[in-house]
Amino acid sequence: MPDVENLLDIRRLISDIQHKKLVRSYDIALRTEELLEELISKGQWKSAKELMNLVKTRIQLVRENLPQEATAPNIMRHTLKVIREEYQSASKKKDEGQSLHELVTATPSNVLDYSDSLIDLRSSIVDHLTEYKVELESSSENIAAQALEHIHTNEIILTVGKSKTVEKFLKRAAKDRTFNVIVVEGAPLYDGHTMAASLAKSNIQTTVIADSAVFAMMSRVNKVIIGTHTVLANGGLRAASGIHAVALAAKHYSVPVMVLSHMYKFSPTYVGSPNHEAFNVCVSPAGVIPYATGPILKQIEVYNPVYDYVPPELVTLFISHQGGNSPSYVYRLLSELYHQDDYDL
Amino acid sequence: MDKMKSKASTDGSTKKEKKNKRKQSKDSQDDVKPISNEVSCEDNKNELVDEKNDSTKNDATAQKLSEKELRRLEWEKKLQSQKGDKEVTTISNTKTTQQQKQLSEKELRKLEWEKKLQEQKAGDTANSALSKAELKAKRREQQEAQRQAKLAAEKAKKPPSTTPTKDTAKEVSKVEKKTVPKKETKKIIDLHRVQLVQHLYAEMPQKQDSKLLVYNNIHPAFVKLGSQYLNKTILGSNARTLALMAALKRLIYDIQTPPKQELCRYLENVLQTCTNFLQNCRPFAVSMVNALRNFKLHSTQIDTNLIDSEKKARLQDIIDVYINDDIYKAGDAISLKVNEKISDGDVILIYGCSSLLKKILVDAHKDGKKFKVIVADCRPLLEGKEMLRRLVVAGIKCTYIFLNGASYVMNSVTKVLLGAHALLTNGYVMSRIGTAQIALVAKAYNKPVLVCCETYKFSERVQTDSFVYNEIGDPDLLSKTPGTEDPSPLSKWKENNKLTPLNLLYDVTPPDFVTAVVTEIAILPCTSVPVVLRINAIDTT
Amino acid sequence: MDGAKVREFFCKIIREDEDVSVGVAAIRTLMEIIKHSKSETVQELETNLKDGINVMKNTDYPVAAINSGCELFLRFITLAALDTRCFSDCKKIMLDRGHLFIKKLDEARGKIVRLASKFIEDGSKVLTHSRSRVVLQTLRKAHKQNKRFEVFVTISAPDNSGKQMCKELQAEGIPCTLILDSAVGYIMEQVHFIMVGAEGVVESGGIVNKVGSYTMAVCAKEMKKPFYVLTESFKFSRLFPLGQQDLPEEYKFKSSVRKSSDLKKVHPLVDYTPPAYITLLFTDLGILTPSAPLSTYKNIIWKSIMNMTPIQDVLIMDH
Amino acid sequence: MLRKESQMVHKENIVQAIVLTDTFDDEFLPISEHLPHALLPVFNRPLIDYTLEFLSLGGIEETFLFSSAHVEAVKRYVNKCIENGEGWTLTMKVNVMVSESCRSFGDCLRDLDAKGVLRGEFVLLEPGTVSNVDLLPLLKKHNITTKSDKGCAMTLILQESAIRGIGRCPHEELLVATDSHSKLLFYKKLGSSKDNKLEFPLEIFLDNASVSLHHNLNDTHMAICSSSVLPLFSDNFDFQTKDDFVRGLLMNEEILGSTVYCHILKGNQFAGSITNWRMYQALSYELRNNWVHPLIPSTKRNRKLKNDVFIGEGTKISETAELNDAVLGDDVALGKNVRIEDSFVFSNTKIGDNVVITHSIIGEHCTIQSGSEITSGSILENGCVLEKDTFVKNSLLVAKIPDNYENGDKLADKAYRLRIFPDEDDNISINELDRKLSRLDIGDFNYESDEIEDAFSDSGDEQLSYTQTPPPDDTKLFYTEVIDSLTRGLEDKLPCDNLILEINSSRYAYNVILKEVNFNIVKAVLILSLRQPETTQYFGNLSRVLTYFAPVLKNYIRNESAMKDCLEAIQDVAVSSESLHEKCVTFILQYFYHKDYISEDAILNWFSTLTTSSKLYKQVKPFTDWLKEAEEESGEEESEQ
Repeated sequence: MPDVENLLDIRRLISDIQHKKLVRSYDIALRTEELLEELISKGQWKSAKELMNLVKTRIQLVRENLPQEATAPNIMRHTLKVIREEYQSASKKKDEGQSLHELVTATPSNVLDYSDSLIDLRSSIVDHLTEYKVELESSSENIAAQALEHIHTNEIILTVGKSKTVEKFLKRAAKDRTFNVIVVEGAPLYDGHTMAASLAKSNIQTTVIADSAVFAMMSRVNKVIIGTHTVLANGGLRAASGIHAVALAAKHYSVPVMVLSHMYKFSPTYVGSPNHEAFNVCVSPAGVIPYATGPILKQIEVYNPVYDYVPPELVTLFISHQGGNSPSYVYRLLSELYHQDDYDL
Repeated sequence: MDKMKSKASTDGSTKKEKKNKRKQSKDSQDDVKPISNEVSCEDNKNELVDEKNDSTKNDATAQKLSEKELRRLEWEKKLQSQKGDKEVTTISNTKTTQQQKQLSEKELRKLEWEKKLQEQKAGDTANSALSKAELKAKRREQQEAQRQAKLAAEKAKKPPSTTPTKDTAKEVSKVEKKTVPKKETKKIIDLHRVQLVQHLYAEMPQKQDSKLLVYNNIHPAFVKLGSQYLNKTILGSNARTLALMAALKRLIYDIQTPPKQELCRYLENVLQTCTNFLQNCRPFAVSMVNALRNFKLHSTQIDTNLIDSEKKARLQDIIDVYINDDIYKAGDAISLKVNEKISDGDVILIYGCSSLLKKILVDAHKDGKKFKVIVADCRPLLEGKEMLRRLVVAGIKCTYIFLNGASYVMNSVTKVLLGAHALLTNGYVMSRIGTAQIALVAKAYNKPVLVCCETYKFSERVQTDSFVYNEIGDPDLLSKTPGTEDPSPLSKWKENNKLTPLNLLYDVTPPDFVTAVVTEIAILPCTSVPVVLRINAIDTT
Repeated sequence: MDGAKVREFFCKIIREDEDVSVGVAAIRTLMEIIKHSKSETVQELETNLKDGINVMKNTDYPVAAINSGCELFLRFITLAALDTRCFSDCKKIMLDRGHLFIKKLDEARGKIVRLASKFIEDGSKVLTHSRSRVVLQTLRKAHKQNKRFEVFVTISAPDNSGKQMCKELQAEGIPCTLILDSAVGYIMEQVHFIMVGAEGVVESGGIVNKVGSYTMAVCAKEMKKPFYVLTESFKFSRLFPLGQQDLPEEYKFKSSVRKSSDLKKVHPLVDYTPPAYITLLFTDLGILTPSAPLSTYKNIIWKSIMNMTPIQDVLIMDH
Repeated sequence: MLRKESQMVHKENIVQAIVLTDTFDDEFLPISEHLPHALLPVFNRPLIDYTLEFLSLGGIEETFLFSSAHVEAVKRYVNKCIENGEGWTLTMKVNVMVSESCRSFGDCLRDLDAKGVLRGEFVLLEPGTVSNVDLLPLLKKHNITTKSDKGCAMTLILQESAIRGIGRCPHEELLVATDSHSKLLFYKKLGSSKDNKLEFPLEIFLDNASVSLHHNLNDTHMAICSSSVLPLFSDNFDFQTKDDFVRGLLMNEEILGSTVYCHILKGNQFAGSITNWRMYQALSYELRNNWVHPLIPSTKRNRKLKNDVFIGEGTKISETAELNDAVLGDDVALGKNVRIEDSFVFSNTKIGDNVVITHSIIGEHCTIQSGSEITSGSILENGCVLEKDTFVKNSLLVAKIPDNYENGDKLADKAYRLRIFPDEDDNISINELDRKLSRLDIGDFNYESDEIEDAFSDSGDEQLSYTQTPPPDDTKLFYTEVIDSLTRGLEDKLPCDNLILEINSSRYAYNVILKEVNFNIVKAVLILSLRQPETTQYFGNLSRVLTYFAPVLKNYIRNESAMKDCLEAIQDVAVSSESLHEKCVTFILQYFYHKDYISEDAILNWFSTLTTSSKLYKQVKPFTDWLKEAEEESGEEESEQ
């Protein structure tokens, strides 16, 4: 790559993620946002077009190195949208949009290619981004704030594994209401244990069950509240492995499944099939069967998938900082968040 | 007699001596034919005595000593040796007293014994054979006394596992840890019960040892069995039933009907206490209940004026027949039926560990079918590992996943085979926790789900959720996380009474997840369980 | 340019050019009409065009496509008319817009193919219905990306267009099996997903397509197989059928048939597949999710009042 | 520029690592002739690349590549990477150090000491280490130990594994003893040494409250070193390898005043080292199966096909090719019906039609003409050319004429056999030992599977056993218990009837059927009595023991069937223990006969069951003959009377 220096920021971000210095999607989001601000305010670009190219190359880079990572690209996609908007408002030009009508009526004169440089573009974009940053920071707060709308007294809520957002959500609710939480331990990470411990600390009656007991317990559960890794364009989820089964069980007992998700988790990607390489990833089998098991390992295959694909019909509600939405509405949110052209980069 | 003497004399053997020795023995046999079997039965019962010292040899050889004296003498010997034994295994006073009690009642029994023998002596050689049999029995009794004492002593020392567990050391330490704060932990446990499952039987590790001690006068085989159930060394309904049957046989073999009592009647009482004891160790599996019922049913049908040994024989083969027909033959039949359904290139998903499934798959493999098996497994029991090993050993190509991975692999699966703990009248399948989930996922990908289950596991019970009847396993199993060095944050759950690990053992699978149930009778939909039950009911009566 | 001419021209296009969809053909014809029309005012022209459209509708080609295509085209014409003063250059504008329009349409298919071919994985089994150009090209593309996959095509009575589809695929060297329409249920178990084209996409997010699609979709739903629809956006039409009966006659029957009295006795050409059965719509505007299942009445009302299905979004943009 | 960046970022206490790039042995012949070990392709990616990525992920900030052979190649590669800005170059500074003079591991460290580039603790890697361990915690741990124990020089990092596990190389069988603070007390590479005897110095157990012995460990060839290590090497010139070093420190701890600790990797952490072809194979396997995740064979470079085949760019697989567990490099050309299993083919190699390659490694730019077969651990050097229908088995091939050339070594004018091990003969059949020690693990599962079999039948829980209770394993346990009690009895002269009681009780504990009981007890007794030192009065001892156990025997051998069991036991012992003294069998038989444990008829019946060919038969024959004629005689005598 010729301009290694320019891409250094993003590559550092990538390596940080790889080095597990950044783990929570929230941190990644903030970090990305800062990175972009940096880029926009300091980076050498003349026109919106150049800037967009800069961002796009970064997105590509992330895609190459971290195919599973969704947050960073989404943030950047959104930024692209911001840039477009700012540009349009700056240069009184309308986006040619998607509809045939506009395609046709568009005359060369008013086609906008983001090429011409505008004076106050930089500052305006930065302003816009800072707003966005505030939005990000307050996001999980806003989500938690809705807790009381969803949790009533003495109900039994089931959650899987560990999610900071869910934790916050439940704890907030626990301030004014008493209810029971069933935590599924979520093998092979068992981060459900940490979750349970912390919930119990803040005085929530917590029960820990193994993944196998989900179906058994589900008949008594009133709500399933989970976090997710990504929300896909069709309203499906890419969530921790095991959640598909949970969602199915919930469906069977028609228990509502609520997914807490920040805006930056909505990504405009579709999946062909759940086993798609790009979609799922198998990590070290050690979590499932210890290396010391011996010769038998040579003769068996062991899968330790990280994600599950949860089809949209199993999800009842998405709760983002803007409030609740049904899966069928996701495409709408997406078109608000990102620009059509930036969907697949 | 002279035989003995000559033997004593012979060491470096020259042919000459050998010759006349053989001659002597020969004619001795010739002229003392009638007593020959007495001789044999004599040194039978001497087994405890004669090694003691030469003196015993002498009185062994002293032909004319009456049986009675002999026995008394032997009895003293036994007492001595037992005392010796007592000293060897140093045990708490309670134990010794208990043992004494055993001994005393043993003495009683002995007396009955001798009476009986008297009568038999009166009888001709025909029942001397019988007396022999009973002598054997008696001997065994005595040894049990030993063993029970031993066993009790062991209990006193290290609580569970009369069977060698891999790390008794750890066990011990664990228990010691627990036994110290026994009182309050117990309280906490109660506090810690999830309301939903308050009513269920919960296994409490810290009570294990005490449990085994409250009962005495249980046949050792059952004591052992109990502990094996308790610490889950015997797991899975088939194995549990088989073990129970084995113990029962043992019991029948050893049992001594007190005078003016009918064997079956007496046996029933004894059995009752034993089963109570077992129940206390761990609730019965449906299969066990059925098996016992069957046994009782048939035992009542034995005509009462047979002599005990024959009754015993009858009882024994009631059990054998049952084991053979309802378990093994059934297994074979099922295996055949399923194998018709397994074809080359199949990918078969199974869950946990089931002897029946193992058998089926191995058979299929032997038939040269080319198929892959995916073993799904889940904490805390991780039975799947066992299954995996067995299949791999059998040379079947396997894949191993956790339950969470089920959705990931399900796409590639062609059939799902499941074992069952019991099949309920309303068509629900009761099985190891997690089975329902597998079935659920399979349904979602609409893959055929076959539940393999012998009809002797069918139950009249009706159940629609997993709470009404279930068991709760040791919660500590959940708080242990494998692999990681640092203890899981759960490990201190006892301190925080808001935090409760819940470890259910079974769940029920609704019939609409199950394509069919494979039984030895036929492949049928779950819903036709009651029909089968009817049939069984008819042909058993 | 009189009716006879129009029909003759229209049919000629379709006959000659394999790859042209009926819709495009119709639009071309309209262009032709504009070229040759002697009319002096926009109104006249429009009437001409309308006549032309009717003529085409009365040919035996699927009306759905013709309809939506022309509808769209006309709309632009009128728009064009607004922002010009003298008729001559208005006509000119119309023409070059027309060309641009057609160009876009041709590109559209390429876009769809690009999107859809990603969804065909190595070793997958695809089921398709009748003959659709987009599907055909998508499969071709995937084959070129040397993915190994297998295709099942329904013979799709009455016109047996499936046969041709099958031929074309085999020509490409794609392993392909022709199956009976009635065998859909049988085959469904083993296929991984379904890919069909569409003659028209309606506001609800459902599609109008060769009869049998509905059966297939329902079957797919039951067996939990994804049902993908590939279609250009010019096939979107302002129509909200509530069921099969609600479909306009002209969609369902050839004009010739329509004239003959009793329609009960006649087999329909198309059926309507509600959005609930469609997994994804691949269009040149990107991948769309058909709206949430329109199972409940309330839902329908809400949707139709607020124009909120993805399809409607697009359409609204256009008006 | 980049370098500067990374320097700027961290000024203080940089975490350093040393990577040696040369194995100072000929393990990797003949490939190592031309290809530096560091650049050995693993899934078409140089080995060193994995190592460096691991280091950067592990939190290392500065790495010294220390190489003495093929220096240029390594340098070139590293610089290339830095230019392309590979992932690891960001957070880690890499400098290549050269010293042609070094001839051993020890030399390198001495040289390093001289150069004095290292400050404080550092991580030391022998060549070819691949891992996913997070090093920082380990460094911290080491740090803490140094606080408590000033002398702590090194923390060895060992991987928990299993006997006969995948990545367990028989050449590197390791046995370690540690105390409760995981301080190393004893360290021995069993290697391929045949002797299965091992002696621990007694003081280990005398001096320490608790000692834990590990035999289930793999050496990862990683170590965390205090600054004192390098001086130690400089001071002691006899330290050639790390093992020397460790052994040296252990032996004269008080002199050098420094100690070694070890850390055992468990759970998700994995580490292994490619020290020979076998480990190369094993680690490829582990990489493929994500054991080293996040380090995985890059999908960019490889295409993964079904049944675990990886192929590089530009490699075409014809439909007829039959591939299994194979890794093919870039631009490999395959002919028709080629079969490749468990093998590695490096880049730009041409393989003709109907070629079979199993358990072998083919270097770059080789040409294998149609019909050839290459099997069982053969390794071809770069640029070898095999003529049509050549058959190669378990041998190393080089392109040029080797020094120790003997005629018959020539296969083609660009393929010669290379002899390293004198004992090596090409057309020997691969027997068990060779299989264990061959360069590549020549797959052979059955022995493992039965190993597993008893692995869990030993475990003694009859859970779910479909077999009749009592299951076989119980009798086994019973047997062992009997042995125990008898030995105890023998040692502290317990009265036999106690023994009998014990035996009986254990009999019921495992409720064993009578037959088994007799059989096992007799067997036990015999085994015990045969455990006598091979001295002159062997038989004396034997009979003494037997007489001691007489009561026991007498108690159990009571009727015909029992005698039969007894005899079977004898037979069993006789057959199983080869060491059994020639005359023993006859002796025992006689003894038993005279003591009238077993009757004459029983013996004869039993004897008739023996297969006439068997060794046992021959041994027993004379005795039985003698019996027979005795019989006759007695018969005569009677007639006389």
